[in-house]
Amino acid sequence: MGTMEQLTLQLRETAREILESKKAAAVIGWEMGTFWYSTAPAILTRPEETERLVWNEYCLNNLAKYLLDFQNTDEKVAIFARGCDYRGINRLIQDKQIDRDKVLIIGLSCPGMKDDKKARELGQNADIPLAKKCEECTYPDALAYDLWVGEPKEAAKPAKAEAKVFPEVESLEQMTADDKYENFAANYEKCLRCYACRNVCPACSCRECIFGNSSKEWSAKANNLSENMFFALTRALHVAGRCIQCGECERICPVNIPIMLLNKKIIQDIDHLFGPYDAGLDPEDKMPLGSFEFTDPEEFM
Amino acid sequence: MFTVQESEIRDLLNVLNKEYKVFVPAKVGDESKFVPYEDNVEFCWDRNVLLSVKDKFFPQTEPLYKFKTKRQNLEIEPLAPKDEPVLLFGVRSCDLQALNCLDQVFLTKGFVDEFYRTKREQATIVALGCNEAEDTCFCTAMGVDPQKGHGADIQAHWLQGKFALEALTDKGQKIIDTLKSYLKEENLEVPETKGFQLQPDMDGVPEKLKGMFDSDLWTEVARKCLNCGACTYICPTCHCFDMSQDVRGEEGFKYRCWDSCMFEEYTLMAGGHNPRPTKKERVRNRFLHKLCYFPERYNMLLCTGCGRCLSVCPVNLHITSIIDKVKEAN
Amino acid sequence: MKRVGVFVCHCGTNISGTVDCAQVAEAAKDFPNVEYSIDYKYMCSEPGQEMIKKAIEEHKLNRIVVASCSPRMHEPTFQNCVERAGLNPYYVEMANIREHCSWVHPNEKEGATEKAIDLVRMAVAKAVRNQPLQKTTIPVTDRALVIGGGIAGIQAALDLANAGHVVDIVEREPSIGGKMAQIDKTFPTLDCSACILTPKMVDAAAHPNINLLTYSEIEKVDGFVGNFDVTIRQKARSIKMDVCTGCGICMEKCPVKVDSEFELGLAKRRAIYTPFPQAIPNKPVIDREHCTYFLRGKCGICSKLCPAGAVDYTQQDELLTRRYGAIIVATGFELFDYSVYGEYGYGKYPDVITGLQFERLINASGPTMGKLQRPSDKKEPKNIVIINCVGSRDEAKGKSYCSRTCCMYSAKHASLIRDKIKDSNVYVFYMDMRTPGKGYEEFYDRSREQYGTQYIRGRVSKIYPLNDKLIVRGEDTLLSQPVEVEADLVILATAMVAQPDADKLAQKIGIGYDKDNFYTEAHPKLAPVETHTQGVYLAGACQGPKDIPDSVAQASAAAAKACGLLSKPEILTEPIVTEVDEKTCAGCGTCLLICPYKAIDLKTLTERIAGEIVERKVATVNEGLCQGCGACTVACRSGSIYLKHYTDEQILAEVNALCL
Amino acid sequence: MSVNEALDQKTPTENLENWQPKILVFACNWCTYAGADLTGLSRLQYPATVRILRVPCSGRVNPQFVIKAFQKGVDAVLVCGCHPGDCHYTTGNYFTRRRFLLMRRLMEYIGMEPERLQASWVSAAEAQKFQQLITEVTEQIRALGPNRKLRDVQWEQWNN
Repeated sequence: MGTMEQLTLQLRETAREILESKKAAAVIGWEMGTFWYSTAPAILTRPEETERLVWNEYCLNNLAKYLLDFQNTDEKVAIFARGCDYRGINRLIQDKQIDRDKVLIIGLSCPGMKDDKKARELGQNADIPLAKKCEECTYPDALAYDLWVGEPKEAAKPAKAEAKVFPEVESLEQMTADDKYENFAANYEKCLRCYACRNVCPACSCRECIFGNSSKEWSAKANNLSENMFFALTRALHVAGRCIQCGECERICPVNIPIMLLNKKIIQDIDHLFGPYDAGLDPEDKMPLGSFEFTDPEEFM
Repeated sequence: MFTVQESEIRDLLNVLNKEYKVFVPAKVGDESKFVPYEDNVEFCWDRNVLLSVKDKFFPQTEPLYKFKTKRQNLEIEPLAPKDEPVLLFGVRSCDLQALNCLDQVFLTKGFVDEFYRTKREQATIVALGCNEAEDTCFCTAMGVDPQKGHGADIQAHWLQGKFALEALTDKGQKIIDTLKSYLKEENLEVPETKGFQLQPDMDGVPEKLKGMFDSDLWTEVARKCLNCGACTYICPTCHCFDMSQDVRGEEGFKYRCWDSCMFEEYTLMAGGHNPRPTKKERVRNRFLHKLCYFPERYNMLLCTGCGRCLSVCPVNLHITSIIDKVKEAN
Repeated sequence: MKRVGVFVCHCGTNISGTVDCAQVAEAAKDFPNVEYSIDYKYMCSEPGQEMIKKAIEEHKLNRIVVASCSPRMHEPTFQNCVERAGLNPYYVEMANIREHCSWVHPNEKEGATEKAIDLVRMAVAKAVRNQPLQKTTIPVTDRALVIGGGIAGIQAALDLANAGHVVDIVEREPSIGGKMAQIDKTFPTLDCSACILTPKMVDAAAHPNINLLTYSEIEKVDGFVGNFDVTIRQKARSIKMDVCTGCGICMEKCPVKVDSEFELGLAKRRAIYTPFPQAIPNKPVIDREHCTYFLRGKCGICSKLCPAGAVDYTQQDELLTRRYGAIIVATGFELFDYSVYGEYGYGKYPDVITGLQFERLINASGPTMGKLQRPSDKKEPKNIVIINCVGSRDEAKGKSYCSRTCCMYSAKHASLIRDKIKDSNVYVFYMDMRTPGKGYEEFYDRSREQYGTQYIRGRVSKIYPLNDKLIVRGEDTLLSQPVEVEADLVILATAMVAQPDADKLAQKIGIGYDKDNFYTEAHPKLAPVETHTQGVYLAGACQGPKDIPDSVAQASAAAAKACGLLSKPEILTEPIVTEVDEKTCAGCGTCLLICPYKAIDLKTLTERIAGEIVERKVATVNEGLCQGCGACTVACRSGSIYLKHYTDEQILAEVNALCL
Repeated sequence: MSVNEALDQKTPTENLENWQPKILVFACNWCTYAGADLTGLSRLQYPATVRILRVPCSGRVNPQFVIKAFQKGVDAVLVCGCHPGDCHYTTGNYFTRRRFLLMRRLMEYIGMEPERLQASWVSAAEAQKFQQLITEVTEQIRALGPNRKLRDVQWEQWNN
């Protein structure tokens, strides 16, 4: 697509200018991967490296969490941000892991990325569908930015506040208890406990996770169905009210577990119980589980 | 060489299933792995399975012994390994070479791991040649012959709708003898495996790596790594493990479970010191172990080019590009 | 090495009646780390505690599990016992095998014993993981707050002030005095209520250590024992207190007449008023809801006429925040709203009045200057009926409890009427005459023999008007025959209930209240004037219906307790507070959002990580403010903030022990 | 260990005839624990299937304890605390309410029968309510039978 090639050049130009003028110590973007359908996050520190930057239909990785590697430097860091990266950045600001004035956000209008696994199967000239997370995307563009690459667009506004409903969650809810459990157990029977879903997630910002820490007696290192389910449910609870629906956990899971089914259920319940809430839009707003209302629904009288 | 029609492979496997517990490569949902053979199994012949046979010999979680403490005295009850003759049908050359690597670790240099050894001896392996490589495959670059499985009892090929079997050991020969009624003696020409997109040049890389401990290649390369354990848990040659116990009151089981050098806790010392504190050290360690330390100790690469880590790595940190970068580095 | 001692109590037969204590002790022997296990008749007794001390020395025990009653009752007892034996008190764990086991499963002996064993196993698992905790000290502000200026509040304030402590009394009404100020005579001595109360009111007003904050309410209570930061709303009186001389001219000339709350609707008061003549402070207040100046901006007579120029319409409510070491709640009671009773006329008959209204009618400074007359036609009543237990002891429409004082003040009313109107007939309908106090029975006898009150044992079924009389129909159960009285006046002895906003105040202070909104004492026998919130004490009817002698006694008890607290510059606090593991804390600040006491803050930590000097934010807990609720520990995903004595590991150990 | 093994596996330790439901109650020290004490003081009876675990506030109950309890073989978990507004720590139970409104729906969503995780406000004065609550929950769980979901069966597997 013409414009994406042009944008790539603009991207590189912007990045080079930033690094040369020392406006930021590093620029975070995407570069080509090993195959035509794969890109990789690129964390560049030298101007000449910016030639590696690319903007195509497979820039799938969420870049926000790489800002955590720059917590100890006091220089600025520039980052290319689609809607999901922007929400990831706000997530980390809300958890006080980075501060806004140390991040130089370069906004990009995201057309929605293609599914790299399907691309590998179908080949280069087939018609490749959008990635699942991009199909359901509600915020393709960053809501606020310092720079913008491509034709300027007025910043996207937060969506109309109404409680979200996810069809796959609804259909799962109709099943009988045993079927639901069978489905849930079948998914987490496969889990390898490689923790890729945790390490990619911008809502998981702990210094030391209870799952990587045998001194905490929460979980055993054994890989069995029960421990895997405890990990899955606990992580879902930990990112409750924090998940920005970037879908990365589900996308990169080596054994393709539909992790978002749990997160979407909690997002849907939060919207219906405590009022519509989109994580990562504004670091100042109250986290659903970090606050309460006297008028919260009452079921335990 | 003896052949059997692909359509009759199920009967052949049923015969074998009487004597051995037969595992076959199968598609299970979006993944593929070795599963016990049943009639409704959906075979996966066209490409290598995602989850290798590693966990058949070195399970992710394996109880080693049961213990009971009563005040000061301690009773230990070793757990007898289940003796269950197993037949793995359709193991690819890269996975067999990986098994060979595991053999070095678990069976040689004076350390014999009983649990691993019994499973290894009880296993009969039917290797399967690859007709076509996937885009992530690069076994030839790592010195592996896709058409000849190392240490297999029978070498099979999937050609023209038939399976050609060729005994490599007398155990293999005995099996072929028992299956005579299904087999037809004929010689098929084994084609060369085609479709390799990646050909990393390993020449001189292990020696060069010896001097590259302090190179800032590792800082550059490690920036994008998430430090998750996906590559290590999917890799057929990774063999690091940790010990833990499942305790109930004063009884418990001591078990072994996979661990990953990518996890921070892996090298966390008791006092809180961590010799590999950041992900740069961990990424460096992973590739040095595979391409330098292991060859130095067992003169054998700890990477067989199966390409699984290329397909699962979320950030495209591929060992092939590392090898290329090492070659380029001055 | 953890060496646990298990002590199973029989509690006489309270526990051993259902739970096989020997079997529990036997089973405990082979729990992990249990070195010694015994059962005994009374663990909390002297010999019982002695047994624990001896066992600690003999078997070198360093964890103690007592399976007996509720820890809410005897945890301090066993903690002190263990402390005397040289062991940290927090090595004690209790298994509640009485209230939660033997008393509730009398017919399931086998199940109860098995449950007791489970509970002991859980307690042992927790005890093994308990850490020694040291009590810390927090400063105590030497100032007390008394909420409520009735007799109980005044008495408590006087005792505290005389003990040398500064006291603030916060009273909602324009004057202190409370309900007692409305009463004419008091039983059993029949001496005049004002003669007992007003001197105390004057003492309270004059006492250098006592500040009166009348016409004020509690807005907010923060902090904790020794350091209660209380915000008090001083409602605008529209009068400059320091200038006003209390001459009363404004009260005469004010054109507005409204029902006087103090006179319970039997008389009027002006918009600018003092509730009653002996009010303290004896300075008026402008009722802004009815004063024409505030309603329509006209009039202003009182400010024109005031010789001292004390009237100031511009005054606004003031919020005052002060720190107190102790709080005594003495907010008193309210009368039951008898309009729910159709049989007594739904409160619509003017000549059916409450006991308190009768007190006003018969009171010399009351609306009728003490002349008893019917509110309807001002005539002197001849036949008077008093009905007891109106709203009390009535599950259906009233309160389930007995209000303790009605029998006595009905007898008092009967005696006063018979004494004032010689030829009057006084009938008292009662269910049971309850005269529990000293001289109470004799007082009741006198009202019957000497004053000739006619006591009818039975309920009144109906009252209905007939020309100017009230026909009172009831039944005399002793003679088992119906009774009908043509009454001129009916006095209802209505129940004592909690103040309508009692629950709101309790929630502000953080103290418990029961189903009738009376405040809950820590323990009826062990701690009758304390609450579960350390530093908050109770006095008077707000804790439950009681008469003046009991209220005064309780007020002095509460004052004594408060003195115990205020007399020390600092006190020991529960060390069950949270702590932060700075190594794993990421400084995300989620715990700050949760803490109701603002006890957590973020501080900057400088340390070397991988060779670099790095500054990062971590959470830090102010041990004084933290009350140990633990809500923050759940919000902390990495478990970096943990609650000592209730850590994740300790609770998980109990859960795991449950399922061994 | 396949999924149906987890499902159709009879409770390894107890057979079904004399099976007694094992119910864990998290009771907050100021209200429900005191309410349970009052139930005892008033000699009100309820089945001996319940084990009460004392916590300072219902706000201290981590939903992860609930999952752990089911892993270890508890048949039902009850989280009890003060009525909103009564909390001794003023706001503890408001957070409990939000956490367990979500947790109950999540557990039902993964297939846990809703009766197995319940929450209820029981004040220090509501002895009757506590008795009725425990009796009711016990009947519900007796009807449902032992819980096998989320159960950690590794111990039993390694044993035989």
